[in-house]
Amino acid sequence: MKEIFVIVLMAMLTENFVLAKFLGICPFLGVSKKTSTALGMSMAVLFVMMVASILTFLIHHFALVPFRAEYLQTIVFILVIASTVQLTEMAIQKMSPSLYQALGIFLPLITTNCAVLGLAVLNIQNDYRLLQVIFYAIGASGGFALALILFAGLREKLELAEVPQAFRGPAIALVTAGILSLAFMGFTGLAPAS
Amino acid sequence: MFTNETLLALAILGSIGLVMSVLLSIGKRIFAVETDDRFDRLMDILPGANCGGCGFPGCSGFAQGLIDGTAKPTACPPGGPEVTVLIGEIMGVKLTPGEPMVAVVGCAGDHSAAPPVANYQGLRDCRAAHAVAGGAKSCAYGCLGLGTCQTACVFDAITITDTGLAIIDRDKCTACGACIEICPRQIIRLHPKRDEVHVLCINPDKPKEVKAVCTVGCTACKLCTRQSERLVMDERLAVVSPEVKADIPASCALVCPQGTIFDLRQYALSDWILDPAARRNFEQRQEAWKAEEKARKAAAREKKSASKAKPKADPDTNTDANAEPGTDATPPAGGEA
Amino acid sequence: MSILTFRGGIHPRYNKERTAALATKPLAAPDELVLPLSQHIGAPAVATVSVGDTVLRGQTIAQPGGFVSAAIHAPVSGTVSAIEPRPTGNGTLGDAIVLTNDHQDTETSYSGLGEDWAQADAATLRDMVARAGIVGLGGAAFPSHVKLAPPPDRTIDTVIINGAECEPWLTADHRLMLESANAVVSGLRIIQHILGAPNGVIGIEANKPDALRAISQAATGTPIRVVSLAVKYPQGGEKQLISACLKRRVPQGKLPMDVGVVVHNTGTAAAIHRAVVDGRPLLERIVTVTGTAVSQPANYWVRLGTPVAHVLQHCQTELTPAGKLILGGPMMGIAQKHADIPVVKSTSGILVLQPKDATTRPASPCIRCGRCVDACPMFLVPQELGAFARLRMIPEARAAAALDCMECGSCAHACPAHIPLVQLIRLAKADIHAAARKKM
Amino acid sequence: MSTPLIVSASPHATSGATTPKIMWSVVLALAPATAYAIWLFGYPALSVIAVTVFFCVFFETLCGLAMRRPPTATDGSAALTGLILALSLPPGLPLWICAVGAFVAIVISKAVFGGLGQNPFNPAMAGRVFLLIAFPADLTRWLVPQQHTGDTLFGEPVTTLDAQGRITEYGLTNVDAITAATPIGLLREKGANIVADLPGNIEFLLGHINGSAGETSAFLLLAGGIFLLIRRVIAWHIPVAYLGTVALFAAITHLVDPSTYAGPAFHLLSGGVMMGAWFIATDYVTSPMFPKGRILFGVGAGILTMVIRLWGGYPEGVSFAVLLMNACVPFFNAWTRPKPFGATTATSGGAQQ
Repeated sequence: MKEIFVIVLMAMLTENFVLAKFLGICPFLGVSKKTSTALGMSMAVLFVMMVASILTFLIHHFALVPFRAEYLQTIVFILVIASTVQLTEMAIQKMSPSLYQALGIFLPLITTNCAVLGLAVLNIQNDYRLLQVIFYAIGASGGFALALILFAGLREKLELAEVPQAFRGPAIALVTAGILSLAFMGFTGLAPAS
Repeated sequence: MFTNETLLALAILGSIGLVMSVLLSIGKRIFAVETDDRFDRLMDILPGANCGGCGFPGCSGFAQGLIDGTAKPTACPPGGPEVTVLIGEIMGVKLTPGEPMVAVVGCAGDHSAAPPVANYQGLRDCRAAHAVAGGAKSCAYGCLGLGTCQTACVFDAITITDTGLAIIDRDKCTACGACIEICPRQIIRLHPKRDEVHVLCINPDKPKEVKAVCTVGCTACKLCTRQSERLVMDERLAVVSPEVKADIPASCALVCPQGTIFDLRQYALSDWILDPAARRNFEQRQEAWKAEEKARKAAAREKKSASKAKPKADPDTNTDANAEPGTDATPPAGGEA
Repeated sequence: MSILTFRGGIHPRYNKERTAALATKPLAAPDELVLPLSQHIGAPAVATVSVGDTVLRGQTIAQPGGFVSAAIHAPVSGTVSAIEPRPTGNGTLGDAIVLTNDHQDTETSYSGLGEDWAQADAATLRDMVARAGIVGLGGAAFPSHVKLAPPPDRTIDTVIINGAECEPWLTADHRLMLESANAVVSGLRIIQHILGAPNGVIGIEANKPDALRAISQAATGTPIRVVSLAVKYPQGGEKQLISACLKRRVPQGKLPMDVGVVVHNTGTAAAIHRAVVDGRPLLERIVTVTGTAVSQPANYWVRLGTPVAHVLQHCQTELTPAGKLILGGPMMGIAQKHADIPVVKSTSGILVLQPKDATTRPASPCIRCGRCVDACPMFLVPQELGAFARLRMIPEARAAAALDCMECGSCAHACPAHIPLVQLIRLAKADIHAAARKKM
Repeated sequence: MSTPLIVSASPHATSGATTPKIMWSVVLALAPATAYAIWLFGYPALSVIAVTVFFCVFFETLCGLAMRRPPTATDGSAALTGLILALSLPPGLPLWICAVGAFVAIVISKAVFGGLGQNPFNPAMAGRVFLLIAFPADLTRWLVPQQHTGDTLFGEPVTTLDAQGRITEYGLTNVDAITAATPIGLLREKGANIVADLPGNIEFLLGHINGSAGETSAFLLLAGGIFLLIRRVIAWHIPVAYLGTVALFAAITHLVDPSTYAGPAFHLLSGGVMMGAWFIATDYVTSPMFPKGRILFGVGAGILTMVIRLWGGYPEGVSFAVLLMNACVPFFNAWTRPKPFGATTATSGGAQQ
């Protein structure tokens, strides 16, 4: 139980995928202009991370390992992730066209979101069991959501700020992300990777 | 050569791919959505300036409005005739683009011509200043020069002169109407782009009152209306009539005693407003033209008296004698002497 | 007597002591009076006289131009010298009747109901108020008879007389309550009678103890409740006054009558008394002339239509260069370009400030201190509304309830960065209205 | 009327409060604690404070010129940022590091966002956290208070510099025992049992302890904070919520396990909590605008401070807690917006859920 807690805490805070591991920066910058969109993106990433990490875990252990084909890891994982993203995309387009509009290109780009692939790979590297994989995915996507939504809130506030022309857009977003990342360093040591 | 290894890899990849593609095709069935590709095609051709000239919030709103049938297909001013034709192609209708227009600020009363009578302090915004005692100018119609139209213009077509006047660049203006809508003085109006002469005043007050507040205001002397049928009187204001189609002679501007009428064939607008040399040049030309006119008239009179025709009043001294038919019934208190 | 109040608001420097103790003096009528046809909210009045006509003091010279409109009467006897556009207090020209004073003050005859007004029915009394051309004298200038005619589905149980006079500097209502306490109380009772409202309340800020005493004395023997209000701006705001006196909250976008209340100003109540009891129309009002540039501050009974320049002349006040001339109080009054404007029905004060008090400090960046939020008596977020206005974020401004702002100026007064919040919010409101029009 | 009158929109009166007045009164409130720190640590403290403040004002001026905005250097905001940053740094810190901190605080975390009022994060804390992560060794090397033998202000010289510009004299705690320097650091290392060996609460209150310049005298900081409270420069919500949460958190953990966790008095009086609660978390720009939001902010900062103190990798959590809470401010503002007068639902605006 404590181990699960540590995994979630670590994935969310101390080793936050976005702010400490710097994975998934593309959607972090791309869909953080509004909190509502950020929330939608977080949900999409949560879903993809959950499904992809379970699928990749199963495929790794029941298809790749038995055939000693671990070298296929990357390509197979990307295949699985891409398919999951495609499914998510279709589902979102059907269920929430406005969210689909708002996410735009960043929805299919979850395919190449290194946070998702990173999670799948880390699952295997860390030698997690299925339960751990599930909670690691929850923690990682929770951390992604936390960073994305906090960041979106800040960016909405920045909309009203008189940012100098030269720093408008991605520049100021990256500065903000940097300071947010500094702040997240405060969680260092909270959940020592056991 | 295929090794077992390669075959195995292909088999694994292939089978996973197969499973996924089956899943995806099932998903495609479940989540099938109809899309209208006209939206994307419209977005491709629209200017993307999001100026709001069509009355919709941004180009995407306009595109949606076109598809829904709530938007007028000819309503995109910045797109011009080309875009209108393209919209017609996409929407499957034949469209004839309207006459190209341009926005003109109807005021030439800068700080020197219509000096401020109060010291306005507060928000640098014409709408705000207008709401405070009608702005700092004595003229209740003149340009306040705080640049609200400039901020509203997404095409960067408006500049505010140091002398407190907005001027619009004809080449950049797309007639989207954003400035017209935001100007609290309703001083900016659309004119056909082919018009080369503009009356730079909208003050409809009595000549005495206009003269009291501004040196370049229209005093309703009607001299210009006798130079061309394009210039007509709207109450106490000379305007270029959009209905009549005829060239406007240069004399329309030259005859104006106030210098209210601007002729862009002679001067650039910024020079006309800012450059004292342009004004001096105008005055010289005005003098020359007057002398010429006098000489011409004298010649005509001589010719007439020679053929013993009835004497005719000099139009320069009697302004009310020859008003255009159909103009204001109440003549101004006093014409230019 | 407990002191009642509302939430939010500010404590500006009141500066009332200069004129609070000065008895109201009648001001000599000028040679020429300018009576704008639109001195009230609603349709402009329609002139019933023409140039050259001789008029008597008290004679109707303009009829209401609609239901929400008010009649205008000649404050002096003389002749109509012109009906033409003249400068008005909002900086534009407006049609006005110009009277040349014959200095005879020949009056028409008035017929009031005397003290027997209680015998008359509501419609008769309301008509008398309408014919007297009475509008809200606190500054809003809303025709009073309209407020006395609520739709039949609204029951009014309470009438509040606003004697808060929370605008700094002004003492017109204060003097009126001292000098015409009986008229105010009687006016309230007439209003109650017209509306069939059993409860009457007179709210007075606690910084006017003499007025509280005078009104309490005048109200003895009546069921009228005189309440002492905390000294806070905008205590006299309609919704704030109702909240303080009755603990009732007027719902967003609704009117006081929706919670069974009607609020009138003390001056209005006294004018209604005179209209009903004496049959006298609204010809003059109390105007406080004060400010740092006024050497002889005073409270005057001023004939409507008297040019401000004439009033200032009597107070030996020069408009100093770079000073400021304000019609009304410092919080909601309107700055003027010149003094060639007439005193109208809503002019409660003429404030002339010296340059050092008049200069607006340049705005600096907002530091999000939240003082505007604490000050706003409508519980809005002025800082944010200002940002929305600046960036023309119209739907956001509407969602943030910009239209609820009553422009009391508390936020701008409190702002340490001197951001012209009221001006910004006005822009936001104009934008919202424009967007709504566009949609229709 | 030949002389133009001023016309402007209503209101025509102001409260007299100005941004510079507010900023300088906060500086004034910090003055006693600053003076005490200088008395306590001597030149090292003075030089850190002077250099940091100077560079903050310098960078502010520079940025104002670069952005062509009206000068803001004299409004006191930059000086205040500098003072708070300096007070959160260890005395004796190499001065070039102070300048770097000032650069991060003023340029990176404030000016690029548009200057005063636009920055989402507390500039002083961003500067400090940056230094802490970039120069961990320097930022956790603490001076012990100087010995005041005579009646001179700067007692005995407590420091000298070696060839590398490092402080070598006594008074410098052993580099190996970096985290053991401050009472909080000691606590982390050895558990609450050492509390008894630490200076008593009175010493904490008076501040005769080692630590950051501004962390020393809880009493003087408290007095400054109460001064601001009385002057209505700050509202009570954040400090009370912050300190209350820290006290409650400490009390509960102390009750659960007295041998590991120190009590509320220790946590309130040691480290940067007093400074943070009164002077840092209350920064207008980066804290919520509404009372309820301010309480949430204070509670959140209190919890994070204690979590980082008790279980985190850094000995002190105030700066991280403040920065993390800064990031939440848009949400606190969105959740705790006042309902307009007579409205049934809250307005929306800014960050939405």
